[in-house]
Amino acid sequence: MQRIGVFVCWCGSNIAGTVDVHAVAEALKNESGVVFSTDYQYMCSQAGQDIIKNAIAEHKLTGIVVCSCSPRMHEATFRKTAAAAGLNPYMVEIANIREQCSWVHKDMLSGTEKAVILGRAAIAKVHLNAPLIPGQSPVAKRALVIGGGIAGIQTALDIADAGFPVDIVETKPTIGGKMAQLDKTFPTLDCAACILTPKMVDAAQNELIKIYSYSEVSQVSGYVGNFDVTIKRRARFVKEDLCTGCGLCTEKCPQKKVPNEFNLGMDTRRAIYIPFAQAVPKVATIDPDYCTMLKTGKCGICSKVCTAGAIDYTAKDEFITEKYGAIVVATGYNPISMEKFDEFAYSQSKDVITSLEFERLTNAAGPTAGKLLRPSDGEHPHKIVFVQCVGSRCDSCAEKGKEYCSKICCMYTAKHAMLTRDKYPDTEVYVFYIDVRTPGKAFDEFYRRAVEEYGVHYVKGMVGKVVPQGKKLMVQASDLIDGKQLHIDADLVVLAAAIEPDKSARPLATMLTASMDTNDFFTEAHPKLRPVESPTAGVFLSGACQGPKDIPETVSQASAAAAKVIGLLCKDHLTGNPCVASANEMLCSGCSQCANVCPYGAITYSEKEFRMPNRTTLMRRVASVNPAVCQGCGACTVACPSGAMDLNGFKNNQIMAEVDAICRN
Amino acid sequence: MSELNQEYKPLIVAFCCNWCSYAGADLAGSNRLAYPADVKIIRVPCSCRVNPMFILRAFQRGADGVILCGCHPGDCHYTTGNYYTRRRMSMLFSMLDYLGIERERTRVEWVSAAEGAKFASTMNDFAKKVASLGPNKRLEDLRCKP
Amino acid sequence: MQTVNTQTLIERASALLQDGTVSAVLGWKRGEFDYDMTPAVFTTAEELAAGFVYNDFCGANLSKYLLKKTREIQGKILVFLKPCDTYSFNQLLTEHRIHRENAYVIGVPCSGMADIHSIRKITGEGIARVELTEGGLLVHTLYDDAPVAVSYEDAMADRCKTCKSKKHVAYDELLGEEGDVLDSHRFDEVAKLEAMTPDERFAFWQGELSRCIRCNACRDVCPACTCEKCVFDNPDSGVENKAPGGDFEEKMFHIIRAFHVAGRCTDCGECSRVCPQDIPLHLLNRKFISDINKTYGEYQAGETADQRPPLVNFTQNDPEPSDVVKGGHDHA
Amino acid sequence: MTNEQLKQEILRISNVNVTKCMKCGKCTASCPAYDEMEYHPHQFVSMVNNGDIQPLLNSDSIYRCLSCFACMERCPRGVEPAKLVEAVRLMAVRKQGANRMKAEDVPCMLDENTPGQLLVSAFRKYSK
Repeated sequence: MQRIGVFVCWCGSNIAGTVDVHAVAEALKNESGVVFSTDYQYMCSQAGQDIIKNAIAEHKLTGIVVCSCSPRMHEATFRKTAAAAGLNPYMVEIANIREQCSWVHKDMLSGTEKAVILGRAAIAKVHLNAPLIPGQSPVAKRALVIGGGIAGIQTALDIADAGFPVDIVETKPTIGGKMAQLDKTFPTLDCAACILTPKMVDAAQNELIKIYSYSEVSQVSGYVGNFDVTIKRRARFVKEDLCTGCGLCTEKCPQKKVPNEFNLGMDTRRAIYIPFAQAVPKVATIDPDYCTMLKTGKCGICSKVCTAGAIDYTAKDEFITEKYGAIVVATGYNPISMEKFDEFAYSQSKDVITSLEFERLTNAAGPTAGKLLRPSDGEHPHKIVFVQCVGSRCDSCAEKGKEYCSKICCMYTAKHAMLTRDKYPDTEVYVFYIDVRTPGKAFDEFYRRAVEEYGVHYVKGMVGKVVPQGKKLMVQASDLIDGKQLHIDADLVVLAAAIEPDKSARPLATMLTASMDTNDFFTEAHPKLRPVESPTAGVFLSGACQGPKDIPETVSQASAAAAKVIGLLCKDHLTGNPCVASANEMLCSGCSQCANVCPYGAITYSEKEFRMPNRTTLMRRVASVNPAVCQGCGACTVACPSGAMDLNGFKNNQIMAEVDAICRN
Repeated sequence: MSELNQEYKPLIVAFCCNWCSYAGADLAGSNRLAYPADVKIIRVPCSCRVNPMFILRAFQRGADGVILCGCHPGDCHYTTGNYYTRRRMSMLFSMLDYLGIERERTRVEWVSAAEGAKFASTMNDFAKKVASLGPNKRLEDLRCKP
Repeated sequence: MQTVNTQTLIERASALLQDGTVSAVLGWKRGEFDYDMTPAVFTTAEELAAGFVYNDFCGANLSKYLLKKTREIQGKILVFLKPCDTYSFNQLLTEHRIHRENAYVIGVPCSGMADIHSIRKITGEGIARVELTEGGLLVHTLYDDAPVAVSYEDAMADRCKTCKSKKHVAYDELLGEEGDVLDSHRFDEVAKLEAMTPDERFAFWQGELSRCIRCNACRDVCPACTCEKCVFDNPDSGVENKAPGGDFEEKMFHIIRAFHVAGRCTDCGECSRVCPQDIPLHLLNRKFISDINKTYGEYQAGETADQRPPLVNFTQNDPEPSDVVKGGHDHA
Repeated sequence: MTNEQLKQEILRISNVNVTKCMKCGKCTASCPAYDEMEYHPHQFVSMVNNGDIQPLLNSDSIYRCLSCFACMERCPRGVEPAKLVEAVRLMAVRKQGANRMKAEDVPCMLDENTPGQLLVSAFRKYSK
């Protein structure tokens, strides 16, 4: 039997004004188990807390009920008070007689009556409370960043800066991501490579950062503070530690006809290659799909020219396993395929290109060495049409494209248009837009400059179709302001393709038990207040994997995610919330209903041996909850028909007791 | 019964999730938005913690109406809890209706932490509807009455 | 009349016992009466020859017995399953209650099982003996000199009259021809109740459920009710009650039991078959099945062994409870 | 009929959700009969939304539309302007005596190059 103390707070006149607090304290004195009951002006004050502490000592209380304001306000305060007096803090229950009683009821009689009932419910619950001790789990002081674009690099640099080791896993042979492919960045027009490559070098040189390029995450288990991750290092057939990045092999390789993915297939590379001059790690990679030696066993030229002896045709995929305390997802984005948009003739004409391809065409390190030339014939285009919102803002019933706004297209299109006019004033530039969206620092000014200073023709309307005709592209479009249909004989058409999360994100989310929205963007723990955390504890989000973002936003989110990771890794132990689910193995049937509803993957099953009558034993499948992963929602407790799954602090019989107490009148 | 001449007051049990609806109820309090004292709130971590047994138990012990409040779908603190609540309660309430129990005695309402006004108006409306049905006879267990 | 005879089954079972494929056979034997065929375990050919029966009174669904028997008996158990029993078998696999490798399933065709409740409705009480003949059943009662002839059709259990499937969804071997999933009218009775006024419905269920004597037969036979310990038997659960007290106890028990098996119930109808008070308990389960089908899309529990039951699943666009109760039915 | 009634009638006939339109103009950009039409596909959507049905009923645009469905095919929002044009045309020709084409008109249009199918289609479209 519990020895319960009841403390009724006046909250000045906030409660005492509509609730007869003396009467409440008196009435609750008669409840079973209550050995002490009093009221006081301000229970949360130091003096009020002292009353509680003294009563705990004097009356050997095993549980207390505070009738006061909302538990959301002072539950933590009173739990601390109890703990200070040597009582387990989870033996405290609050009856909310302010927000949910005195403040909403004007009548003293009904207010007092209700306060007594709420007090009774809390007493009934405390009777069934048990002391709870939060679990502790150690924190592995190493972070994993999945994706080596600007988001991943920034996150890794910030974490390493705080003194924690970080590993970056990148699927490509080099880090750098999309930003490495860009020419200039809006709205300042500084060159992307000039600001990105120093960061790549910093990451490579930082002793705390390990880069696993040409690698992918193949398995994740564990939970916050204790993730076990298996990383697959794909065979690159070049020993990373020996290769000096001299590039001789890439010049001598006889296989010259490999589409160069870094330039989006607009030129070719060799079968052994370094993606670009500033690649990190600057190490060659052999493409097994094209290498003659790997395919037929005849060639071996690269091995012959390599003075460092770095080539290894027998290399195999390797798997390494590492422990991490925190995981940051930074898998980024890709432009969507233009296949379904036949009307723009993307697959019919080489001169219809996406904006990312346009970036490569204008980049000094690109296929045309920075000269804007038509991909088809290498001629200088004189009339360029930019089409915005290709595949963005589509209705789901249109069955192609995405429903969301891709966010970055308005600004990079303005940039492309402006740079084109700047470099080639003889070129006429049209931009077809639905809306120009420029919410960002100095964004609208930038767009206005494109129109006012550079004379870009912004046309409110959409392109209906593009038809290749001889060397020209006939563009039929509407000008909604002038009420005209335009027919433009363009030399080049640039499509602002919608962006979508990288394809690797979906299987990764499954491995991490991190949730995604219908577009495969990762979901935040809270859209406003916890934007860089995933609902899965210990998994953080950085960059465009969470939603379309430009570079400054990506970098801020990357640093924010890093701050969250640092906050986690600083701790030696994680103190869990003890109000988590637990399975009673004697009752559990192992039916898996509970695991189906657990949003955190906290429930696992194992075969366990049970003693049976007559000295026999029985192997039976039972559930167990990992208290470090469980967040205490209780979904499993209702999915469980036998009641084997119960939630500490909100047990079935506790809630039932509250129901009974409320209905007992 | 001695209190025959007294005005009939229904007993309403409201289960509120800790993160949205309980906070919404607190906000209704902070804004002094009145609703009947017949409404008694039980705090649960998430609407998905509410077992149909609790609801039936409340009716059995004399409650006249039971209402469940949770975060709006998509806003669950635990991301998916209220989606399960929605399915479970859809099925349970439909079953109660099938057994001939007045459907106005049960309700699910999504109330966010910012919707103090919605909380109060929901409770006023629900209390009024339940009061108009009169005491719950079909689900109560007479042995539990004094 | 069943198309496969007892002898065929005995021969096949004896062969499998003989060659060591299985170490025991789960089948039916005669119980107290002609119409009471009861589940039984056989371990030798002799036992089979002496007691094994398969006829029109073998309604019992043997899948649930595997749970206990696979724990007791080493080696594989041969089990004879009728089409509707195989759904329960799959559902038990889904819930990891039995292991596939411990069972050897022989699918037996079923042309619908006779039910003593249906026969009594024709002949009245006092049934002493039932003969199964080619042309129909001959029912001898204590009060009539001559046996009463009842056709197989009329003797059929209600659940078989609205049979949902003649197809076996799980088996190692099949005796006889494979059947099809049928277009049954099993929800007609639910719809009839739904069409009543709330007062009529309440009166109907009050009449039915108040007859409950809480014998727990429905729970014990139900292949979805396989909890190690039922919540109603657990003193710590707060809802323990073994014997009925007031009106409500049975209601609570039956509503919660139906809720616990909602989405998992394969609609095998065993609950109603074994009810000594003849309460149409399957109408509770069918209501859930019908609501689930209408609201969340067609779902047949046990169709395969890897399904996720609808009540532990969701979509973001599920209808609101208020809309479902309002009629739930415009949500196609 | 009031503007609102006309609008509801058009929406009922066409089953088009005009509020989905984001005014991009791709329908009009795709329209091969643009020069022939007084009101263009995007205007049909906007004018129906505003209840401006009368001008559409009185305009020849409803007969100039080729029903090629390019606007429906290209619309990123799935709005289906061609169905609106069709609905307005139906509303116009359903009025008594409002047939666009009479049987007597046909012979004078005949010449050896006109496919018979064209006349049949036109007749079906321009009369009730």
